[in-house]
Amino acid sequence: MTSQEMFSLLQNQIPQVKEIPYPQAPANAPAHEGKPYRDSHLYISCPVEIWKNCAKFLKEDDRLSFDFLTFMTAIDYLKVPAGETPRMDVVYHLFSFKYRHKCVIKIPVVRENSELPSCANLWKAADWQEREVYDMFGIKFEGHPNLKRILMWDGFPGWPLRKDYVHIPDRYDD
Amino acid sequence: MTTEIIRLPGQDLSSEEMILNLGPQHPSTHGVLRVVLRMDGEVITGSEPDIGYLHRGTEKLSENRTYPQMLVISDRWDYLSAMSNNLVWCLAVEKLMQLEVPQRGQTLRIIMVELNRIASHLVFFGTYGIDIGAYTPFLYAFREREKILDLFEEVSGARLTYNYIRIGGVMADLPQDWVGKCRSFLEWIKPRFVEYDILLTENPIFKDRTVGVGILTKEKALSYGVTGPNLRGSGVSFDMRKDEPYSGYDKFQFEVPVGKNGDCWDRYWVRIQEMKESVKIIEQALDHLPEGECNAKVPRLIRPPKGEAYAHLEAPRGMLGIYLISDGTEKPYRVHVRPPSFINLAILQEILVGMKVADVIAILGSIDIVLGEVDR
Amino acid sequence: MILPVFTQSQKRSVGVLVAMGAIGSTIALLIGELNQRIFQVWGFVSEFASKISIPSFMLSFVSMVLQCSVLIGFISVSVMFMVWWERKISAHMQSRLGPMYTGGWHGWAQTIADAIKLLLKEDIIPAAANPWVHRLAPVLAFVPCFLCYAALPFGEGLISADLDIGILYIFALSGLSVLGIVMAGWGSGNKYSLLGGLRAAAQSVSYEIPRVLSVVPIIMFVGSLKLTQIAQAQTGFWHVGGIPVLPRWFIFYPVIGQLAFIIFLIASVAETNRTPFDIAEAESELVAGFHTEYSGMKFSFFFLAEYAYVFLSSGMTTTLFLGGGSGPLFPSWVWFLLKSFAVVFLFLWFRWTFPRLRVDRLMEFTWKFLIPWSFFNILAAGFMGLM
Amino acid sequence: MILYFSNIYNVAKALLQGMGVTFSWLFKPAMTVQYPDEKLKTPERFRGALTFDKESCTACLLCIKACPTACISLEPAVDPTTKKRLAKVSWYQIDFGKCNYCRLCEEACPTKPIKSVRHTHEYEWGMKQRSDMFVKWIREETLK
Repeated sequence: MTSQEMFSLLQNQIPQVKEIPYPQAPANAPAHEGKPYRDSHLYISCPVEIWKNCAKFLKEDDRLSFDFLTFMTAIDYLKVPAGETPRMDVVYHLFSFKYRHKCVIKIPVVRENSELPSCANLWKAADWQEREVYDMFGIKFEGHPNLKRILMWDGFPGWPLRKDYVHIPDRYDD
Repeated sequence: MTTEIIRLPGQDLSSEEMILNLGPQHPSTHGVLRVVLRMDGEVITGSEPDIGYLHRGTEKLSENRTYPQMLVISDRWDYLSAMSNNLVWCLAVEKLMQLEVPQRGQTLRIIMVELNRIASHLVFFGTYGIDIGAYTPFLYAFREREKILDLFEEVSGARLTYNYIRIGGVMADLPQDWVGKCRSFLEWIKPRFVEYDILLTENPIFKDRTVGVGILTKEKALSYGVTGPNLRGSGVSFDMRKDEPYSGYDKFQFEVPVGKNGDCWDRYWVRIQEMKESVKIIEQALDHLPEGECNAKVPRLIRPPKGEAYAHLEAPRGMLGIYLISDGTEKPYRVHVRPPSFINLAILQEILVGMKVADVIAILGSIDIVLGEVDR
Repeated sequence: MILPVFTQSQKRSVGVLVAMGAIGSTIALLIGELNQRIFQVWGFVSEFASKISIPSFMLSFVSMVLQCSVLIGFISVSVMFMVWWERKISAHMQSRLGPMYTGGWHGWAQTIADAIKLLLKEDIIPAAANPWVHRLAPVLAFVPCFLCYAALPFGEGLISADLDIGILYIFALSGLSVLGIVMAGWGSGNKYSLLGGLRAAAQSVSYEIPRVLSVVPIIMFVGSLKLTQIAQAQTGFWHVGGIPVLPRWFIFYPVIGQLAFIIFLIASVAETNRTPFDIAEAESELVAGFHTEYSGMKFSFFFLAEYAYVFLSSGMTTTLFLGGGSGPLFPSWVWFLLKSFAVVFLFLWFRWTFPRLRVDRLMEFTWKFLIPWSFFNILAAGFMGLM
Repeated sequence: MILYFSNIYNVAKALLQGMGVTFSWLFKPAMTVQYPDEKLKTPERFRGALTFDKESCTACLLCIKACPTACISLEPAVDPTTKKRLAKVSWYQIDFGKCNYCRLCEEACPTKPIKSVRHTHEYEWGMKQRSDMFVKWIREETLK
């Protein structure tokens, strides 16, 4: 199935999803920046509200059957072009063992007190990775079985991978 | 002959539960892993792995490092197979820069990665022997690994953190008569596999400890995102080298060993077979080593264009991926590592239940984690 | 096939070994039967004592003290040797060299240095431990083992207490030392120790049974529980058509002998808690099992007990199956030591080759395999006796 | 019944084979090296301790930019009369507590034919305390 067909299938079911266009170099970009690159899979943007249904559809539909969560993470966009609000993107990379196709879903969330439905019940792999995202970015996952910090210790101040994280010197600094 | 855990009915027979802290200082947690076990006698009723003791925040560090500098840090993720880490980082950056590596460079990369796979699986073999209680295979495996490290030392100057595979190629071409030394090593290691099979693979005590222990079904493995030998041990033929060939793997003839039951022995057996396949790949690569340059033309200051790339490869422990977002400057905007060990380790909380303490060690060893990669 | 290429130092080592063997055998031949020398010396001493009218009970007391100290000396020296030997054997099996520096030639003084280190180490009693049980456990582990040595014949007449029920005495006392291990496991206040102690208790109790049962055929053939008499019964040769073929050792009895030997050996390995049956200390699972919390001298007592048991089991195997001190040319005590250390080598060889069994499989092995076969062996021995 | 005995036979055979393997290595020479007495030759590309040539350095700061752990620091020499920066180094310091031994500084160094900062084959390299890990090279002219 080509990515176009996949997208139209998805859009029929959930009309709010949008395809993220291939990045283009800005008109007056310096020469050294070259041609922007992105992998050639389907990139979808999905609003938070419908992510639960969307994930369920992606996993359970027979024509898509994304049964393997390659990985998930988040990106903090603190500095954005004028006119946009700072946001964080939660990224899911999906893979289907049946059809061998891939799909990338980005879910923009607000930076403060954001909540996202957990998909640990769909893909068990999301269990620990959502914990990691929570640990590093402070994005909460609704319905997660055991949402607590995984790499940092309980009570660690701040969310380390956010762009505005400031390290407070402690006794471990030399 | 299989053993079943006899569960007797009735509340009066169940004893008080005991919490056992396995690690972070324990001989066989392979580093600083802590597993909190709830036990009824010697039978596990619940387990929770606790990680993060080796967390160094490399993803954050990478936002303040240039692209070549990150290679040095990538060595420290999975320190037993640093070549794979180097390679995956280079693949991601090269994807962004749309670079093509010359044939010789690609072949050299394959030789190094496969040698490192043998070294890494040898460590697995040895430490798994110790986990099960046999000490001698450990020393044998390290003896052979030492020879590989000598080869690496000659080619890159270091024994563990190689920093050999560079963006656009490799650090330098092979030194003189390295090929001969590599060949004599391959001749040395082939009869050793027979000894390994006698010492552990076919040893009845070893089989007794591993066959039918810690069964990971196909469905569970896929749902947990398990990759690498653990997934292949469960009977799924999925190898990035075959399914999505990178760096010219499509030119080589090799087989992907696949287990049947998904128990500890299958996971172990897959790794032993993979070492034999790696020997085959290296032999082919040495036979058809292309002449010419090994490095592509790379600008002095590496500033990949804006965009994002996800590169992954078959590391000894599974699918190692780099998700790289560039904003056009000389430092990456965001780097995410898909660490195979971290994702494979998550199955621990489920497959340990109902096992004995001795099996915990067998299962933990068979998943083959490196804590440097779990915690990054 | 890699042909061994000997370096200069290896050639020297071989030379030293050969020279040591030659010197040792000459000394052994010169000394001859040790018990005769002892009786000569003791006869002289008692004669002298009667001259200066020392009462005879004093004399027997002195003799007792002397025997005890000789046994303790023998145990410590042989344990030190065995530790060093094990380290060398395991090292060479693993393409290493092992200790090489302490004392000069191949690190022969390494265990002495280790023993001194253990003596000087701080003695720690964990806060969670029961101090008295914790302190008493190493003693209880070692003392029964030491008592067992009293009834072990080191050759012709070299036995401090030639009991009529020698075998029974040794089995009974060696079964006691598990008490020390269980106390160590419980008294340490550590969960790993507790698990180790429980495992040891289950294991020792289970393996005691096939161990005793495997000896029953010998007792049936010899008709005595006296160890010296059993050793005596194994002198001489099996004759086929008038030609001596095999020594009359019990291990060469067709089928029954070998079966009993194998069962006895396996049960002995299990009794001494050594790999492949070292589930009680199981380093990779239980950190160090029952002696996790022990350090210094108390730890070394456990260590001493383990190796003393290894030698005791080897000595028992020698006496029961390998003809005790019988052998040509050399005096009997030399033959006893040679055979015993050959069995010790077997113990080491097992340890450095095999993985560890799991607890439940270990139990299954003894109850479902060893015990039925040892019963079968007794049955077969009974039939043989009938015929 | 036959299965039972063949099972016993196979188990015994496999165990004895294993013992054969360990026994066969008993008399083969050891692979280890008695370290302080014998030493292995380090290969050509060995990355040992860093050394610095204070005379040839041009204070171009490329090594500082290349270092991933920021363990190098230097100060360029300044002409005392004109207050102008010279192509010489005043002092140069490497923090070996941070050094990764990765050779990026050596590769970045532009001096020819011998690099100013380079790896030696020195590996017997120990410090008693943290402050010893800062190794400083000072050009004599700046001392005057």
